[in-house]
Amino acid sequence: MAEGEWQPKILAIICNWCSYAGADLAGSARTQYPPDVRAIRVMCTGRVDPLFIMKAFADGADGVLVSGCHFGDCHYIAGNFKCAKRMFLMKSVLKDLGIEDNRLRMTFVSASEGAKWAKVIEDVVKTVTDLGPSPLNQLQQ
Amino acid sequence: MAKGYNDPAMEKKFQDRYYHAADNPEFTKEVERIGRTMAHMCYQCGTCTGSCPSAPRSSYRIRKFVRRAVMGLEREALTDPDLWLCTTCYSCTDRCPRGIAPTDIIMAMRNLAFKWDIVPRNFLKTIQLIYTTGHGVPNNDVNRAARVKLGLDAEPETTHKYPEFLPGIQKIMDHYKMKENADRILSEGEH
Amino acid sequence: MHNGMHEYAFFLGCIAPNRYPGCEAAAIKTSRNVGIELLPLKGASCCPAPGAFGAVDLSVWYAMAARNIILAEEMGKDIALICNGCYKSIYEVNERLKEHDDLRDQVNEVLAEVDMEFKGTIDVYHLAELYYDPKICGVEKIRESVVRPLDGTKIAVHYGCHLLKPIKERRFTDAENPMWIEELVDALGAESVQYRNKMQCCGAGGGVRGFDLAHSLDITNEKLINVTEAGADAITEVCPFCQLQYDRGQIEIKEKFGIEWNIPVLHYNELLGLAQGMSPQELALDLHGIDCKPFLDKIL
Amino acid sequence: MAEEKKQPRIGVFVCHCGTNIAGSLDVKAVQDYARTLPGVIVADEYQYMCSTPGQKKIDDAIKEHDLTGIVVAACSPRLHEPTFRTATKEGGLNPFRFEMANIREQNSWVHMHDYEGATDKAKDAVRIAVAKAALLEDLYPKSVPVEHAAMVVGAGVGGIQAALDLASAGIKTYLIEKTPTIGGRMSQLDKTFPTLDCSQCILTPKMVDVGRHPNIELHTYTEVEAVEGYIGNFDITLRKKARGVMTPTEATAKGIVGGGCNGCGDCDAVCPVIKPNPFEFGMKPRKAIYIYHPQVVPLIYTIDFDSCVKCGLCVEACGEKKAIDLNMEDSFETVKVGTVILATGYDMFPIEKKREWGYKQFDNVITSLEFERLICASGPTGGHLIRPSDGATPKKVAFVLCAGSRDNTGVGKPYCSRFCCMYSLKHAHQITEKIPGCQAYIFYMDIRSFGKMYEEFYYRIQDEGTKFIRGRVANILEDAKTKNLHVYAEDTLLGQPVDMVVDMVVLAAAVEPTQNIDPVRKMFGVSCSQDGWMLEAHPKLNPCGTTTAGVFLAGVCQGPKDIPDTVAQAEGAASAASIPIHMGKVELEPYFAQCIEEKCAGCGMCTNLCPYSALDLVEKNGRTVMQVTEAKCKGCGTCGGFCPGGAIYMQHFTTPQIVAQIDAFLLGGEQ
Repeated sequence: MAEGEWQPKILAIICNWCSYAGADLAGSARTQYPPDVRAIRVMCTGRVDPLFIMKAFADGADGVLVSGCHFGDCHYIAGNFKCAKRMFLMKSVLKDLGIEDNRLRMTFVSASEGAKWAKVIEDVVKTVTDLGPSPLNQLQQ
Repeated sequence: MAKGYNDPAMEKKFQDRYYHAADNPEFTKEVERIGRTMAHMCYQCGTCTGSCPSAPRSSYRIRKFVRRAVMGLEREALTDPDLWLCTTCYSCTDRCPRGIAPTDIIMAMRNLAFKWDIVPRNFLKTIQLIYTTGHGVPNNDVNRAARVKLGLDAEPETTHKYPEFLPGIQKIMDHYKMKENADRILSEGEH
Repeated sequence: MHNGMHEYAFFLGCIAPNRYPGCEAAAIKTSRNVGIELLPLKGASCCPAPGAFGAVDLSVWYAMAARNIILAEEMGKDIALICNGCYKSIYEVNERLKEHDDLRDQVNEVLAEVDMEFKGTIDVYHLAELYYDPKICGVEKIRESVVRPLDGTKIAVHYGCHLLKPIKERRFTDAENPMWIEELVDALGAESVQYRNKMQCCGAGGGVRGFDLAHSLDITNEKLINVTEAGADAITEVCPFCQLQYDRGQIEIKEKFGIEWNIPVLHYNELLGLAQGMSPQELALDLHGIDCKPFLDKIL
Repeated sequence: MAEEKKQPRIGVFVCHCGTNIAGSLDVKAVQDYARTLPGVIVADEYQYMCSTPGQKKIDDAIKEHDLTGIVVAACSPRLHEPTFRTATKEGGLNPFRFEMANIREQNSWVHMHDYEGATDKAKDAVRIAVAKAALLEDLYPKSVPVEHAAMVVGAGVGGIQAALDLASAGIKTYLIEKTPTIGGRMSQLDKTFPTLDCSQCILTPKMVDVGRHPNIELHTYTEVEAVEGYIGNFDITLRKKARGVMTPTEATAKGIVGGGCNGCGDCDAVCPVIKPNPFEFGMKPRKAIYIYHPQVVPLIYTIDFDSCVKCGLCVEACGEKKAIDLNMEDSFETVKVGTVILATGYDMFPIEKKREWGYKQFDNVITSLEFERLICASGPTGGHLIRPSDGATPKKVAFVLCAGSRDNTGVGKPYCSRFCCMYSLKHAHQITEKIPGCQAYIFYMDIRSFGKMYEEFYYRIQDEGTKFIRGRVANILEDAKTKNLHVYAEDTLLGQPVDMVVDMVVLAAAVEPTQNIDPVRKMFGVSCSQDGWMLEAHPKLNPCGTTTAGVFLAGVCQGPKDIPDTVAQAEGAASAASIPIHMGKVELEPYFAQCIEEKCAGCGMCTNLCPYSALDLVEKNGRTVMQVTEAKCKGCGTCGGFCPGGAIYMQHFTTPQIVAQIDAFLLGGEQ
C-alpha cells in the first residue's frame, strides 16, 4: 500500500466462545482476508458496554465490529441477544451524532464458521473503506 | 514426437495414447467463466450421463466432457462431434450432487468451439435467419393464410409486422460479429 | 389489473405464430375467459433459441433476450408466454440479469448502442403457471370456464424441460414428478394418465433436432412408446417446440423408421380452447401434422 | 486487589512458531517495536515460545527484571493461554498477570501475502496486549466441589456404554432416554459388520446390565426439560412423560403392594386401537398400549395417549396389578450431577426429498433401516425379505450408496455418512446368504472401508458374487405393472449407461442429527458445527469435550460414526466425565463480577439481565446495592456491559482494561 494512503481503523470486539474460535478456525484453514481489523476478546458480547463503542469512535475508529454467537448458541444463554439490542440502539445514537450507522456492525459467527468470519471481515473492511474516514476524523483534520 | 516408422499404418497403430499436460490450462477457467459453473468440483459419479436422454442412443458421455473441462483437454472436447448431442434438458444439472451445471459446461464448450469455427450448419443457419427476419423459425405463406383464416393478422406482432426493429437486432449481433462469422464459416464449408 | 383483467405483454416466440397459429389464437381467447388479457408485444423477436442460438454465443443470447424483456419493461407489463424455450431465454435471462451485476453491466453496455437499458422492472411467467396460480386464475376458474368437458379422453402430459429445469433457477419445486399440469388437464374433464419417464426430454432441444434429426426422433419415439403403453388418446404440452417435435416428428419417424403412431398432439391452450367450446377450425388444428380427428370424435 | 500498586513492568515475548509466524511477518520489527511501548522493560523473541526453553525465558525474565506483567505474542490464547499462565506462575507472578497477543491464527495465517500489513497488525496487537497487561491484577481461581453423579442423555449403544463405564467406576449415573426403551438404533439392526454378529445378541446383555446396575438410575420415556448450574453442580430437570403405566417400584410407592407392570402383555391383547409401530418403521402394527419389541428394557408397557380412546379394557385386563393409570400426567424431577454426556444419536435424512429416487413414490424403494427390519428375524416378516408391493421374495436388489450424502445441492447432506458403505456390503451379504440366487448390485462412487477388517470384508462380499457398479444412481423409475424398478446410472468404469431392472432398491440414506435435538443441545450450551452435528472442543485433541466445561459427547451426535467408533468415544467420554468427579473439585476461572458499591445506585437493572440469577439487591449501610453470588456467576459480563453507573467490575475484563486496549489501538502509545 502506498505511503500516506488512508487505511481504515476498525476495531472488533468478539466473544471468546464463538466468534473468536471462528476467527481462529479461519486461521487454521488459512482463509485469507484483509489485515485492517484489530480484535479485542471478551468472554461474551454481553460484556460490550456502549461506552466501548463511543470510546472507539471518539478515539478515531472508522468502524466497529461486534461479533458473537448465533442466537440460541450463546455460551451464557442470551448475552449476544442483549448485546444486539444495545447495538441496535447504538446505531441510532451514532446517526444522531452524524456518524453513518453502518460503521457499527454486529455479526454472528459460530466456532465452525471460519469462512464466514473471513467474509465478514471482507465485508466490514469494504463497507468502511467505501464510507471513507469517520466524520469525527474528518473534523479533526 | 512421431516414432519415425516408415509404415504410416504402424505409426498410427502405435501412436502415443498417453495424455500429458493439459492442451490449454486456461480451458477449465474459460469453460467456468462462460458456463458460470464450477466444473472443477466434479467427482465423476456419472449421475449426469445416467440422467442423459442422449447417452443411451449414442457415444455421447457428458461426464467425459466435464472431465475434459477439468483436465484442460480442449482439443479433445471441442473437436468431438458428440458435443452437439446435448438436448439441454438440464436433467443432469438438477441431479448433479456437486451442484454443477454440466449442461452449461456443454454450452460453454459449444461457444468455445464456435471460436474454433466448429459449429454444425443448422446452428449457423438459425443465426442467419434471426439476423434477417428476427425469427429462428420465420413465417411462410401457408401459415399466413392460416393466420388470416383464424382472424389474426397475416404477420404476428413481432419483427415480422414491425421490421423497423430489425436494425437494432442486427446491431446487437454485429457487435459480437456473430453473423459475419456465421456467414464465413458457412461459406468456407461450401468449398 | 385493468377492467378486472390481469394484463400481460404476450411474448409470442417463433413456432407458435409461424407454425401453429392456433396456439396463439387459442392463448389469447382462452386466457380472456379466465381473466387474463394478453397484449401485443410489438417488435419482439426470437427469444432467441437457447439451444440453437445460445450454443453459439451466450453473450449475444443474453443481450437479445434482454432486448425482448426491455420492450415489455417499456410497456410496464409483466411478460406471459406459451413456449418453454422462450421461458428459458426470457425468464432466465431476466432473473440472471436482475441478480448478477456483472452480467447486467455487460449486457447494458451493448444495448446502449441501440439506446436500450435493462432495468429489471418486470417479471416473466409461463401462461400455464398463471393458469395454475390461484391468485391469478387457478384450477377452479379453469374448471368453471369449461363448456364442453373432454369427458372420456385420456391425456398424457409432457411438461418439457425448460419450464422446470434447472429447478434451482425456477419458481417450481419439483421437476422429477410434478402433477400440476395434470390438475389443469383434469379440470377440463379429461383424465390425465401417468406414463413411464414422463419428465424425459422430447428430443428436440439444444439444436439436436437440426444437428441429428434421427437421434432426436429416437428420443421422441421412446416417449411415444411410453405414452402409447399408458393408453393415452393424445399428448398435451405447453411448448410449441415440443409440439412440433411430437407432431411433425411422428411423420418424420414414419418416414425414417417406418413406425406409425398417429397420436394427436395438442398444446394445453388448444385443449383448453376445445373445452371452452372453440371449434377445431378456430384452433387451426388442420395445420397439425397428425390428424386430431380421432381425438375430436371422442369429445365433439 | 489490596496489594500495593507498582508501576507496571512488562515483558514481551514474540514467538516465531518456526515459520508459521516468522514467515509472514517481521518478528524482529515487532520485538523492536515492543521495546518502545510504555511499561515494557524487556522484549524478547524465540523460535517456539511454548517449548521448555521458551517458557524458561518467561520464568527467567520475571525474576531478572521484577516484572508485573507478561505478554506473549504467539498463537491463539484458546490454544496456549494455559501454558503461558503456568510459566508466568512458575516465574513467581500471579498467572492472571499474563496476556496473549494472537499473531498466528488471526494474523500470520490469514495475511500470508501481506507482510507489511501483517507486521503492522502484529505491532498493534502487542500494543493492545501491553496496555491490558499494565492493568492486570492478581486473581485467584475459585474451587468448587463436584457432585458425585453423572448424567448420560440418550440410551443407544453409546449412551449405554458410557453409563456402564461411569457406573462401574463407582459414580451414580442417571441414564435418560426419550423413547420407552433403551437400545437406540443398534437395537433395530439385524447384523453388524464386519463380524456379522447379531446386533441384538451383543447389545441385549448390555441393556440388561443397565437395567440392573446398582449405580444406574434409568429414566426411559423421559426428556431433559431444563439445565441450570455449571461443571460439578448441574441441576437438571427431567420431564417424565406420562407413560400411563406404573413400574413395580412406582406402584409400591403408591401402596399397591405386588402391583405394577410386569410386562405380561394382557393389556396389549385387549387394546382395540391399532397403530403403526415406529420401531418397525410402520411395517408392523402395535396397540395404543405397547412395547416396541419383546426385548425392551425396562419391560414396561407404555400408552400412546394420542391414540388411546380410554376405553378401560386394559385396566380391566391388568387386574390386581393395577399398573395402568389412564389419568397419568407428565411429572418433573430435578437431579444434581457433576458432569454430563450427550449421546443423542441420529435420524435418517428424509430421503423422499431426493425426488429422483422415488422413495415414498414407489413401493419397492426402501431405506437401509427398513431393510434391517425386513431381514431381521425379530422383524415384521420374521426375517423373510419381501417386496412391500406384493410380498414376493426379491431376486435382484440394487443398493444405492451416498443417497443424500456427499450432496452439495442444498437438498442432501454435504458430508459422508461414514457407515453406509459398510452396512450396504453387509446387506449384500445377507441377501446372498438368505436368498439363493439373489443378485445384489451395489451402485457406489467410492467404497470407504477404512476400519479394522473392513477392506477384508469388502473382499469377501465381492467374492460372494455381489456386483459393484461404479456410478451414482441418476434416477429410478417404476414399471407400473410389475412394480419392478429401473435403476438408471452410468457405469463410469465402462462409460456406459445402465438401466438395471431390479425387484427392490435399498437407499443407503444419509444420517442427520436427531430431530428436535437443538433445544437440548442449547440447554447444555453446546455449539454445532457447520454440518449440524454437535461441536467437540477440539477435533483432534479433545474430541469428547465441548466448550461447556463438564459436558461431553459420545457417538453419532458429534458426527457420523459406526458402532466401534461410537463405543470407543463413549468410553473416552465416560473417562473424561469421571475425572472431575473423582477429583472431587474443579477450579473455575475467576472472571466474576464485583460490585463497586460506592458507584452502585441500586437500580437493579443488572439483576434482571443476569442469566444465572447471580445478582441480588441488598441493603448495606442504609443503601441499596447489588451483591454478586460468586458461585453462580459465570463471568459473561452482561451486567457489566449494561450498568449505567459503571459500578460493575468484571474481573480480568474490567472497563479500564478494555478502554485501555481501545485507546492503545486507536491513540497509539509508543514512547
